[in-house]
Amino acid sequence: MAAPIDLHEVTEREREERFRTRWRVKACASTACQSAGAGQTIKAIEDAVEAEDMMLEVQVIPTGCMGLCSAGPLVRVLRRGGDKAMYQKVTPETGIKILKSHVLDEETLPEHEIDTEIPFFSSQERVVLANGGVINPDRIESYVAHGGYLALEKALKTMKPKHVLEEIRTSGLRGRGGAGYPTASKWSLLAAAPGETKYIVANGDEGDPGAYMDRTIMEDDPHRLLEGIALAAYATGANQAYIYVRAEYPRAIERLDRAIRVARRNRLLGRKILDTKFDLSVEVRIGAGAFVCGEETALLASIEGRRGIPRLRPPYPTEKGLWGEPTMINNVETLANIAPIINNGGEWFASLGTPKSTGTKVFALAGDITHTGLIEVPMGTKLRDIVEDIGGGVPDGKGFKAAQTGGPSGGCIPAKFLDTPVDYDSLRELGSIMGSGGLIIMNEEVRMPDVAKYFMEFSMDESCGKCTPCRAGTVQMHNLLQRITDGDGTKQDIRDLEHLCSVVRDASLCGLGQAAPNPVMSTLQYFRSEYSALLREEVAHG
Amino acid sequence: MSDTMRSVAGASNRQQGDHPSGDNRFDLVDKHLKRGRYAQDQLIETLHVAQDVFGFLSEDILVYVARALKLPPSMVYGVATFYELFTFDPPGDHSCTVCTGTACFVKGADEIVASVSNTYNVPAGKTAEDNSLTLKTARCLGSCSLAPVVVFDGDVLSHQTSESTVSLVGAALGGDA
Amino acid sequence: MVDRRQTVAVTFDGVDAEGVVGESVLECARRNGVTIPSLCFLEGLSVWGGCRICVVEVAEDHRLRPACATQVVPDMEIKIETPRLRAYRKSILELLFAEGNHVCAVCVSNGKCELQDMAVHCGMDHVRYDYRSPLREIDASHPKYVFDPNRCILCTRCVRVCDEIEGAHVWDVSYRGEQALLVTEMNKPWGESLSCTWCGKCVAVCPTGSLAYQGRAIGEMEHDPVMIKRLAVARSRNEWLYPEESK
Amino acid sequence: MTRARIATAWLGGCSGCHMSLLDMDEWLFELAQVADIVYSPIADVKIFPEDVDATLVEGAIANEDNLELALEIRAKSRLVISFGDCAVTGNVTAMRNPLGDPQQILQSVYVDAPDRDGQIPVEPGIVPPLLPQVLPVHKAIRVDAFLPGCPPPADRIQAALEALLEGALPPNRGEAIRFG
Repeated sequence: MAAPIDLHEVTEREREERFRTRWRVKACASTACQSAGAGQTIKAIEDAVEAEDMMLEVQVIPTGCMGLCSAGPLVRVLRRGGDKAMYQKVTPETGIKILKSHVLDEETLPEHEIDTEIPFFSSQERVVLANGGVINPDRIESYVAHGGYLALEKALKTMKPKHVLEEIRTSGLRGRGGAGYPTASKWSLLAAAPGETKYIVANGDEGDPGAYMDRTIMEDDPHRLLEGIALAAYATGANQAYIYVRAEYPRAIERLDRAIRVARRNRLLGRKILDTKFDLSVEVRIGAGAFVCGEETALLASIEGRRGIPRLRPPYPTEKGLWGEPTMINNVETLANIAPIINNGGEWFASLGTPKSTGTKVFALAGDITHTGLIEVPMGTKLRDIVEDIGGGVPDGKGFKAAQTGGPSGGCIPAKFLDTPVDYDSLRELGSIMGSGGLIIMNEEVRMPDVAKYFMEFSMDESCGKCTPCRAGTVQMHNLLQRITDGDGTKQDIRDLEHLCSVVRDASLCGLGQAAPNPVMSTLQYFRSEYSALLREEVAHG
Repeated sequence: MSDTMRSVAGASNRQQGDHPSGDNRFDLVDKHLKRGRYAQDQLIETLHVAQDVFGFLSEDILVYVARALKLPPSMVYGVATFYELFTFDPPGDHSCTVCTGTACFVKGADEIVASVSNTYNVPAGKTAEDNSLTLKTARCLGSCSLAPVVVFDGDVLSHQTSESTVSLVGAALGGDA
Repeated sequence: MVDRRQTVAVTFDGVDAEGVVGESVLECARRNGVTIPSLCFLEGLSVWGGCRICVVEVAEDHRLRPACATQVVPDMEIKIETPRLRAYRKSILELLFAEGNHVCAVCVSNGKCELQDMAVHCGMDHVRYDYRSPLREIDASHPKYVFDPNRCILCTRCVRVCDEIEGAHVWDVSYRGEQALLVTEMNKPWGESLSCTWCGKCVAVCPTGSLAYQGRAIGEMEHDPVMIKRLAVARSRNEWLYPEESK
Repeated sequence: MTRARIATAWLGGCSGCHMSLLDMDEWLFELAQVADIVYSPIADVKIFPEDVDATLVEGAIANEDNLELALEIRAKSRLVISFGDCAVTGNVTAMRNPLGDPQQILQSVYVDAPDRDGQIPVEPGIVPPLLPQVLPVHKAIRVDAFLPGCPPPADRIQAALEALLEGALPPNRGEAIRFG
């Protein structure tokens, strides 16, 4: 058995490497920037470094997501011990120009530079995404140099499992997957569960359309997730973990597979982790395209190789989960918060956000908004600050109509509630949910009944078919919404729709069905006049 | 019993790289099965591997996997049809996937699907009769900042319009003619 | 059996009843002669909890629970006939009638159908929702039995009985949502199935006319779901009950 | 005392419900004491009259004539009762719905199936065009009460009429609402 990694030595070595060259060019190589051509840009810069014989002067480092995805490819240039500059829409040619301008002329290239003082950057508080745009996701050393695996080392060598759990309890962390269940409560259920075999599952089945924070974490900071899993396993007495990833995220699967191998080689996973008695094996399991598998019990069925069909609870997974053994399911973003909490203490985390919703939340900002991308803000940030400051408002002089949170399980929040703090409880009061963090902005031209129909079609297609209200109820709700948006609906159709909303919400078996009416109910609540305007003139009968 | 199965059952002395089914692509499936120690919970992973290898899941392949994992055929069929990403027909020469996630929807993805579908006479989720094009929709590709997003033959294309996608598809189809 | 276990006091719509720790609300209701409408539940099979007809309210809690899968606890106040639950049951039945092609008038189970009885019990005199009128082919390839998916309500009793009692696992559910459909083997005609043992348990448990004997005319098909309880008791307790004892 | 004005109509159905109506036998005489049958397939009335108290509608809405008459019935009746399964659910009449386009069905029934001289019956003004889908009556017009059954037994029809004559809606509990 090889010796475990020496975190401090690696950190030292990385520091030396960092100061080896005068310039470091960090280029975002995450999926959004890749789609915008980051691959070619990075290659062009690397080639130029070689061609211009700058190898001793410059190192080019591909990194994870820098956040402002709409402006990609993004590139940062850092000078040893000094200035930093950030550039947007960097084509291969621009990339070479930027390189030469900095290295040869000691000057920035203002026409492509982004002001990093704008609220998009300055109003964020990065905990989960701290390494985004900083580390090279393919190198464990890069993660370690930025404090990676120190939390695991600290926990394994200086803390008892119950102390780790206590720290999480102090932090007030709640599940980032949607419902906001207190993480420590879940952990203590698993910790208290009898038996030798216990499982941990990281839920990376990020199915909400519009949300991609979990993918970004898995792709751009895989070791952060692994460290979180290891800490959770240590605290709860589990020795086997699965990461369930959507098949739509091949890059995340590849990165995680590699990260697991590397972590095992460095004795951060596997047998006798860091020479302690703690063993943990981690495996990636792949979904195959089913939104319902984000539901805990459906996810477990899918890991077991079966149809992703939810089952009745109780028994809860922490009593009977995978293969009948106690199992705990945590969302990827939840687990990505664990290492910082152990490093900095639960009280530090609890000081962020609001008393009941502590910490930060990552949002994927998209739709009709100037700056789209991935942002991280303290819980309780006002929706208005996110939309108007960070997001830069609705473009093209159009008005803001609604913000959609929680995807097909969430709702649409109208302009009059823009001053609502974004936290679990406030969103629920407005008839929406936090969800996994998709935040889609809609301008005044969007017809809300169309939005409701869009989400109902989604829920209808994704219903597993097990329970009647969800299987057949979503079909009928979609049918009614189709008739209404076609201009053929009647007042009775609206009444039938509202009744079905309560049947499906109250009588469905799992969260998918129970939440499926939310987009309809919230748009009926806030935009009812848009529905009424679509109704046809009713023929007066008898 | 399919031909594939019969030959598997009858094979006793196999040679390296010479799969008893007569189709060496099954070797890749076998390799995966072996690595997973023929555990039944490997069903979904195995179907992924088989689809990667063959391009789609034919009945023969499903039967092969069912027998290898000792699972009832109806269960394997039930699992394969439950998940969106498994496909049972050979894919077309070109593939066009339009993201219909919320951000793309807000920015008009529906129109893109409709125009590609109408222009090239291929229903969403299907392959054209001449097998030239498969038109698919995706739930969300997680590239919301680039909405609307289209993936054509593996290339992710951002900020698409009906016109741009239709002409792009047209160029590729025309180029083959 | 019962008297050796711990009993608890519960009420059904305000009427006192005695429950046994470990039993479900539905079992408890039946023992006490209280009717809780249900469809997918069948004594002797695992609990599925999919039809949602049996949802009940418990005391002040607004959350609905399926009676088949909720255990009785001391002082449980179970509500069955509230206006909300009546309305919901009716809606769920309407959804079932609307999604298939249930033409009672020409059904082999007419007059002996659990779905039809449930509609009568719950006061469903018409269906408000649009009929979906799916096109589903009848499978009459089996020499002894017929499967008509038009009358299937996806209760999965057949899937469960074939897997859990007979051990053949001929049946499963394919696709999902509205497209969900029962299949035999690799979606081949039932008559070509190699795993079917012709035991007929799936036919015995079907609550509607979806699974029937060949050659039955309108209203001639009688199912025998109680058979499964006898088999399950024989299996688990080595006690062979006679039909009249197992009702 | 004013006499009740009762009507019955026959849309897309087999007229079995009306046969069952006749099965009320001698009670029909009692009915005649207190009510006029102002429109019915068993009475020779060509035009649906005004001011009807209650109309029992047998059959589903299958073609344009059915739809037209249903609308007229609704406009001229205080109460409309869906009479029998075809009116209530579409029933056998609606069994063509899963097959889709009615033209295709006419083609296979009238042209493809016969051994010789197949042709689709066309006679504008006489043969009414089929609707794309057969509808239960309440999907076309507002319906006040439902009397299922295929056909509803005579005693159930009698109970319904007795209730109507007393100014109440027909019973809609228990066996009175059994389909089939």
